[in-house]
Amino acid sequence: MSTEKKKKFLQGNEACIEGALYAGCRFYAGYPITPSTEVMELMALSLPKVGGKFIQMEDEIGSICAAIGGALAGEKAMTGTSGPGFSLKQEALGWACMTEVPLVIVNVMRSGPSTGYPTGPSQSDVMQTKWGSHGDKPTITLVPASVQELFYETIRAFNLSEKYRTPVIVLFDEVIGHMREAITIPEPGEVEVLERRKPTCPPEDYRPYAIQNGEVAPLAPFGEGYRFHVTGLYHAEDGFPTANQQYIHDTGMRLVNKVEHNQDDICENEELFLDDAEVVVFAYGVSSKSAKFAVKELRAGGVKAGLLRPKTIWPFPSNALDKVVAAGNVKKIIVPEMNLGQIYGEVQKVVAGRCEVQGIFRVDTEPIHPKQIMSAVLGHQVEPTVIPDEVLIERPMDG
Amino acid sequence: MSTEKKKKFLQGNEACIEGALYAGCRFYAGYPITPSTEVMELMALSLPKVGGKFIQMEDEIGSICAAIGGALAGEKAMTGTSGPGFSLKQEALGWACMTEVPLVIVNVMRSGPSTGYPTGPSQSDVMQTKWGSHGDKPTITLVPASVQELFYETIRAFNLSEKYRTPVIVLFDEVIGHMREAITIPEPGEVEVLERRKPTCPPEDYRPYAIQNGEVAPLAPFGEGYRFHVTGLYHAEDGFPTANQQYIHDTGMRLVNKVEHNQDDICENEELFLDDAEVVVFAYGVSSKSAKFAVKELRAGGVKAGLLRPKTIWPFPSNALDKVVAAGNVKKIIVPEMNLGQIYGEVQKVVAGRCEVQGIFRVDTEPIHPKQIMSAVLGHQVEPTVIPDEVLIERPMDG
Amino acid sequence: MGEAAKKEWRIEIDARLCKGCEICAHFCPTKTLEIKGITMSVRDLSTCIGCQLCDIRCPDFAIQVFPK
Amino acid sequence: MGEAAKKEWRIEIDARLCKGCEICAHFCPTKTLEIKGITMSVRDLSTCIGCQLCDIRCPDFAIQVFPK
Amino acid sequence: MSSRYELRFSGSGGQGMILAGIIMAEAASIFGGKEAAQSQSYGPESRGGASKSEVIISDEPVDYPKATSIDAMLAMTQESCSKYYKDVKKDGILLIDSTEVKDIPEGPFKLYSYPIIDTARNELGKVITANIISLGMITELTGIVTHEAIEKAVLSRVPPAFLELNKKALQVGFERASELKAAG
Amino acid sequence: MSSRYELRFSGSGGQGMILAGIIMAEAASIFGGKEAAQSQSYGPESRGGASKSEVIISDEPVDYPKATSIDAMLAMTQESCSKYYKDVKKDGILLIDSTEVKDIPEGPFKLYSYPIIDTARNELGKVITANIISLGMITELTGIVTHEAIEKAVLSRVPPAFLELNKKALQVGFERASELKAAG
Amino acid sequence: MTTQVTARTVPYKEKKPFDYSPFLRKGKLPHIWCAGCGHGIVLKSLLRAVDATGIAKDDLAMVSGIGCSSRTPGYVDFNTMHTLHGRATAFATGLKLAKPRLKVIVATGDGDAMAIGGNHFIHACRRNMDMLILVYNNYIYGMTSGQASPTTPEEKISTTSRYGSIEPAFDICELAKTAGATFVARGTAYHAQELEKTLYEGLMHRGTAVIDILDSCPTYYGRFNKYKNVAEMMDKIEKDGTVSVAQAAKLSPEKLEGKQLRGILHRSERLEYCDGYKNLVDRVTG
Amino acid sequence: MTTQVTARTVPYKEKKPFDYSPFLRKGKLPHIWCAGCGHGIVLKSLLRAVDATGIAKDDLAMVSGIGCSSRTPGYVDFNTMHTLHGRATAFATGLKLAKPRLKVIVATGDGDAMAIGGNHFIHACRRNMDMLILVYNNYIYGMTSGQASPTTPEEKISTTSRYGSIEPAFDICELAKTAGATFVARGTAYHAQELEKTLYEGLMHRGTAVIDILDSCPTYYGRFNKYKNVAEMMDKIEKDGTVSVAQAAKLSPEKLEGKQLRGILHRSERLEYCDGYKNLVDRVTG
Ligand SMILES: Cc1ncc(C[n+]2csc(CCOP(=O)(O)OP(=O)(O)O)c2C)c(N)n1
Ligand SMILES: Cc1ncc(C[n+]2csc(CCOP(=O)(O)OP(=O)(O)O)c2C)c(N)n1
Ligand code: SF4
Ligand code: SF4
Ligand code: SF4
Ligand code: SF4
Ligand code: SF4
Ligand code: SF4
Ligand SMILES: [Mg+2]
Ligand SMILES: [Mg+2]
Repeated sequence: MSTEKKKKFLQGNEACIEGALYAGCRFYAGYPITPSTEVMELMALSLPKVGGKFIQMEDEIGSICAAIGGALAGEKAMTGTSGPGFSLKQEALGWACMTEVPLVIVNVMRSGPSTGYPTGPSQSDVMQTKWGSHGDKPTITLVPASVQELFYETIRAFNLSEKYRTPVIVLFDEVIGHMREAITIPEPGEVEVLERRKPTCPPEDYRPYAIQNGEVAPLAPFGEGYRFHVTGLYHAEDGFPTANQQYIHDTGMRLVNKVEHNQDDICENEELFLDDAEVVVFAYGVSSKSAKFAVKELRAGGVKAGLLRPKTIWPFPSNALDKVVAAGNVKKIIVPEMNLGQIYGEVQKVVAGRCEVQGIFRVDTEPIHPKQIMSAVLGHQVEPTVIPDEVLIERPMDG
Repeated sequence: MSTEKKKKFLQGNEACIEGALYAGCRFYAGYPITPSTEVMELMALSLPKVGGKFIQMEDEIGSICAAIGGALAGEKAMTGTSGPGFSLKQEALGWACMTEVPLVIVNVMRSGPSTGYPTGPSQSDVMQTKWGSHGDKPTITLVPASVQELFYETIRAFNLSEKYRTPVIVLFDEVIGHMREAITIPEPGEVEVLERRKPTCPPEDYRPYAIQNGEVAPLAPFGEGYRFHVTGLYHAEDGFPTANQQYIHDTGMRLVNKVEHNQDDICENEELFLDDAEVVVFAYGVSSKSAKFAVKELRAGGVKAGLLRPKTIWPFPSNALDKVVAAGNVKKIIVPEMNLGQIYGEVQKVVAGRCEVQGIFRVDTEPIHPKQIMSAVLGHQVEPTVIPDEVLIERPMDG
Repeated sequence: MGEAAKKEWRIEIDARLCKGCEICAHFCPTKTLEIKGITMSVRDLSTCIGCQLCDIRCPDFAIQVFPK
Repeated sequence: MGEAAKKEWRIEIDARLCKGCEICAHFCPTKTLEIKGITMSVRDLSTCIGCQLCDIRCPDFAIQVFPK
Repeated sequence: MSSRYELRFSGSGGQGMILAGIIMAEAASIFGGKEAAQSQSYGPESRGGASKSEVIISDEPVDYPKATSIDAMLAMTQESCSKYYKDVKKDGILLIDSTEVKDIPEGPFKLYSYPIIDTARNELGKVITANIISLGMITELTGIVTHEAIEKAVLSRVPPAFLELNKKALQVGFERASELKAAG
Repeated sequence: MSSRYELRFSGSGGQGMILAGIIMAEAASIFGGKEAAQSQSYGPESRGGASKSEVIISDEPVDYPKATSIDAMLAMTQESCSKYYKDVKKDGILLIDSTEVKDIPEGPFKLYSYPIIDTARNELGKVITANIISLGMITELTGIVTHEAIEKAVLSRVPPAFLELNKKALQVGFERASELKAAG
Repeated sequence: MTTQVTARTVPYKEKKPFDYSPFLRKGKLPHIWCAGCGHGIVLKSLLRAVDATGIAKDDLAMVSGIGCSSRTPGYVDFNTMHTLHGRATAFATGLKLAKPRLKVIVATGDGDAMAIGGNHFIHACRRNMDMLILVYNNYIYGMTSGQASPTTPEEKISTTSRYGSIEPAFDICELAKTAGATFVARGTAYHAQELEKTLYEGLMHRGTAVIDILDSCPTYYGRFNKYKNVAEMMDKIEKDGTVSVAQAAKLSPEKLEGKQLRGILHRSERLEYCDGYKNLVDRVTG
Repeated sequence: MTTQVTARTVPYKEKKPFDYSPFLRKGKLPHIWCAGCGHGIVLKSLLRAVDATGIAKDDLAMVSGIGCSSRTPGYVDFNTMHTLHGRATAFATGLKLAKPRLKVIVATGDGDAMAIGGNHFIHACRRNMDMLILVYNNYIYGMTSGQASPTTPEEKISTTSRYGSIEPAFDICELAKTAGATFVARGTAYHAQELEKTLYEGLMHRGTAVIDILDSCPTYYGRFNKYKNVAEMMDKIEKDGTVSVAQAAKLSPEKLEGKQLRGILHRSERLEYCDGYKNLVDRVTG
């Protein structure tokens, strides 16, 4: 009975919000856009019920700025969007990275570039999550691949954003966002939730950007006795602008390295049949679902296929991938993506010629078919594909 | 006398505009931002004199949109900005890629992320020019490294944008933008200028997105008898939105490939001492200036150093680089950048383990010193560096 | 003024375009139109006064009224 | 109202902060202030009437007038 | 893979095909103790167009949520039938609305044909119940979920005022399908 | 590299150091038949702060526009002098304003010291001409451009009304520098 | 060349029935709008008004943003651009400045123009560049399935104001006027013939013209807010909820309470931007 | 918890001389502004007004965008944020909604608020969220060295209007009022004491308050437009170019020609946004 109660049959977008609420998110500012709209709509419904704050802003830029404002007031804050809106949020995303504000940003990927095909799934904003804003900035991006995982990974996104004092992006595609599965919502306390670290020192000693034990200082909420300054300019430990090149260097390096140097803490991966795999599929999000299906089928047929599925795409899980390659039995790595080879390039960097890397790219809004992966594993060349008889004729919404 | 007349002592930003005017640019829409402001200011001064159109828009988004509007009216159009403004332009940049509108966008790079250090040079928007907008899109980015070259490359940017019907980015750093050199302005006709191809077919036959001889159809200016439709949604050859997966696939692939498959036409490189080089410095923009200095010094000292300097960073000149690596005598490639290794990663992909790749990264707003490169060539490890006694104490403008 | 010869009208409804929203029928002053299934149809042509209000308010280019 | 005892004033100019914009001097009703080099200075303290207009309009927190 | 069971509900926008898929998936997962994943191609047109909703039911968590080889499919319109029937596997089930689908597809599957919409209109007085009737039929034809589970799932999704109507629609579905089965 | 000649003009915002650099570079490149590149660290503060303008002159195109080892440097303020003098190379030239720079740097360079600003104020009646005087001095001390070239460059940059004044300032610069040289 | 488009100088006569086909793109109907969506009514009024002006199709450009309303350009046989959400006026500004000969119509929605596009909107009004901005105002984001917009009335239901909107709505006309538009009007889809005339006036105006057009989204706004059908929405909101400027003059304040004014609400003369730019160029070059 | 900040209820008395130091951040002076820049005068007026309200420093937050004016927060000992160009009100909106107890002051410039930030500005006014928006209006982009802004008067020179601006300027106050601000006022740096009182009123207002503050950029606007010095700018623009609401009542239309009004121009009562949100939550949860 009670187990049944905790089971909910939800859309991915809904599970994301359940996860956010579980993690203590009490502030949402957004602007609707297909296919992320349900994220916002469910927040509009839910937040008032728990006394949280919801606001629809005038645009995506205003949304992320308001969310950051909410975060600086001390709330766990969130904003969500899709491609075009994500492009608009880039400048402010960089500000949050620079000022080290915890924040969770959801991007439900749709087909691009531009307005593209709004209801069609795609995985083509992966590189943008890392490089969309000017300058080198830290990037944590989670790529959950099921409704249940979306729930857990959204919680993890909030935890990571608090731990590293940095925005975290939850990135998934329209298929994951709109598919429905039964998921279990754990009781409060069952899943770890990190709370905002607040300073305990006397206000006059508070240095909001000082490093203590390798971690950036706790972030005091505005209005609670610590009157500090926050700026997107390069700043010293006290938060005030500086022109000192040593500080600029230190801050620039520290921001990126706090993420890059903690890959092993931040990255989580699912591994399947890797022990003796000769062909490994490296796949995330919707494409990993096809991959898993394919790999299992192949194993059933005696083929030594394996799957490495990152749940975290940034920082790029180079250590995990390197381990697989270094083990020596892998002859080929296959990277199926609903884009033109964004993560394929990252895999190439890590592999550095040690084995073959083959990409399967698809941009016709149809998920990669398990058969495409199977045939690649079996050694066939797979061109970027469209399956023309699968023509969608629905009206493209949101364009 | 007449040669003296054509010689002008100009800032990089000014040379850029001289090039644009030479190329026939007659439309500029912008919003000021350090360190690109002179680009805009010189347009405000110059365009009215030649009957061109200049408008200061309400923000960067409006600027690129207005520039695209100008381009669709048939003008060669331009907009310019720096980091934060470039982040804001990403969505519309994607639209221009999708709709295949010729346009030139200047980004004079400053120190990021976020407001960063506005007057400090940097090269940290290189990846953003390719990945800043959502979706896979075509990217042509030129990275001139001197005032004279800025003049020529800006002309080339306009030519490429017409030829490939796509936005072209002229990307340089604050050092190049603000340094002054004497340059020669050629007479009209001396340098090739490509004019906009216009359709010649009867209006009823005009298919603005059809491919003819491998090239996209000419672009009819608005108001000249060809009444067609332009949309950022996936569209068929006639320009109208489509949900046909075959068209979506074809368009998605074609957009990216029209650039990627024409690397040899688009990419230009400067090569120095590559014949027998054992250590090659791969450098662009301001860092290539340090590199050239270093390589010449080293050669003078008998060291077999060489320089490969791309003038075009996107499409990434993988063919040229591959040729250098494939030749076999190169033991190491050094990539000095005023960022944390953006192009270094691209070099890694191409090298694929065939030789060592070493990065020299610097983010303290000081250009990489030739000595840093020399010591890397000579085999020393070079950490991301700051030279603390070179502290700038000027007031950071624009922040 | 007085008894003018009653003008006659022809109503064309394009079934391919009509979405059955019933706006035309609702605002027709003479109740000349009625929905059949999901398509608009003419209930009684003779009542039509040719006021064109149905055309003017039809969002779908689906109905037009011509003099006979 | 008659001959009240003339109040006396002390003018403090912070040379570290004064940028020599001369706003204070321009608007001083009694011309008590004058620029010296690039810093404001008191020409004749006795003329000061303590109106505080110099302080009120100094953009740089550089001048204040106190009762002696 | 063996336990994987694939269903596709197809028709046109407004016929409740997406809801049918959701209810079936809930019947399997919430009330049936199995795993299920439902997905769809959406973007409703006001009229026409083919829309589909797919449900994968399995004993293990569902890896791939889209149909690869369909065990049972419903087609409520000609357009959706022609467009989607090809994925039905050998010996799979294809249920079509006999009034709507005139161009009957051929293939190595079991074809069932029934005037579902007419039944909804005439026997239940509401066209809108057609999707619930078809849920009953698919349940009966496939046996992939129990009557009880599908009933619970339906009832948990409909407003109280329509409980009886929907119960009845489901019942009609069960019956007609078992008659069809019996008929061959 | 041998022909590379590096100059640095330093002082505080508002002293015209950037303009001095530009004029020197123009003298060399536009009027002197050489190649030259000028660059600066900018971001003027209203008061104080050290600013610098660098000019590289060469027979070939200039590869690297920033100073690496300075042939001649001007320092108009104490702050800029202390901050920047270290890059002056062995046997290079350092010209300082003797009124402003009290803490005289030591090094293996040739030091020239002269009250440039005072001269501008007292002899030419305009402090603002100090940068032109110093241009004259640097020209004379280094010989890197001709008197003619620097004069042309100066005159092409100043408004007609100030032609004579600036000519005179330059002349004063030439003279005082040659006296300094003569003095050793 | 700032020569204006050729337009008829005689007042136009209504054509009944009107032949829309010369203005429509062949094969593009049926349009994507839902049954009863008011956007189609607005479009038809616009086409009749365009015909009345006599402006050649080649001289007309239509620029839109993103939204159901912004799909309009796809159907009309002018020079058309379907751009980015909120940015239509910015694109239009560049187009018009580059080619002042074009008569530019911006087709936009309450979300497109007043939410994300608010800044471009007010700046377009400020510049007074010759362009006609039509706001298809259905108080909701139709295309994304019914979220609140800056014109959603207080207490109304949308998917992002589930408990009733707590935000006051913008008065588009007041904002346009204050920002500097030199022609400001309001119409409704219900008053489609009156709207046609207002559109005609707007097209003939030289400078930034804004027309706020009350129009219905039965699919979302109507459904959420319990209107029986679209006809009821039109009756209650567009007919009963508005009064023409002429009628208003005769009504008592109580009678006017809660009603929006229809008709031309503001008209003024001010140098058009492209003309001003031309003067500048003449001054600089001449 | 929508409890308002503790504020003095008695009208304040001027303190002469005023001790600014409790409100300033130690060691941050001299500020970066140029000699004669009006921003410092505005800041000082604000600090005196803040003192008069008695609002605790902990309860005050100041949010700015980017610009010379937007550097203000760095100098004041409140909770301060120096954000992105144009986005100050959006950041402020989130901050205030999350913590309604804070009194939020937005420090922004004519470029920051009215150019790139225009949309956030009008939407903030529409919502009537409790915040005081100070526009340091110097008719120019100071920080980027003198480009035209949406308040640059026509014909004035800037680096992007080299031949004289051809764009009409916004009236910030009119726009704020039309967009929905419930307190709208204008002051000048010249009238620094009057400004202090206006700021005090603005701080005490509950809802969106906008104060347009005429202020000088001698370095660019002054230099380009041939003002001898900053004092002349203040005399001509701020003193001679304005008249107080009280004076205006006594002046003939000719005398008022070309003058801007000073003082509180609009004040109205409307439910504050956070209060409205609290009501909503009470309704949903209670
Ligand atoms: C940058 C961006 N943000 C959001 C969207 C999603 N979107 C598409 S249309 C729309 C609202 C349209 O509303 P309106 O302009 O009123 O048009 P309507 O559909 O009501 O006619 C939104 C939010 C988008 N396409 N792009
Ligand atoms: C996105 C972005 N665009 C442009 C700029 C450059 N910029 C900085 S401040 C500014 C204008 C500031 O003007 P205003 O707000 O009037 O402030 P002032 O300096 O005059 O006080 C501009 C355009 C920027 N920093 N960020
Ligand atoms: S023309 Fe008038 S009377 Fe005739 S059907 Fe249409 S609305 Fe009715
Ligand atoms: S108004 Fe048009 S679409 Fe609607 S029912 Fe009538 S004819 Fe059909
Ligand atoms: S207090 Fe008044 S009189 Fe005295 S110096 Fe200041 S302004 Fe002049
Ligand atoms: S107003 Fe202030 S800064 Fe200006 S001169 Fe006077 S004391 Fe100095
Ligand atoms: S959703 Fe609303 S606005 Fe969009 S087409 Fe349908 S009725 Fe019209
Ligand atoms: S540039 Fe202008 S606005 Fe900026 S500090 Fe200087 S005077 Fe003030
Ligand atoms: Mg709308
Ligand atoms: Mg300003």
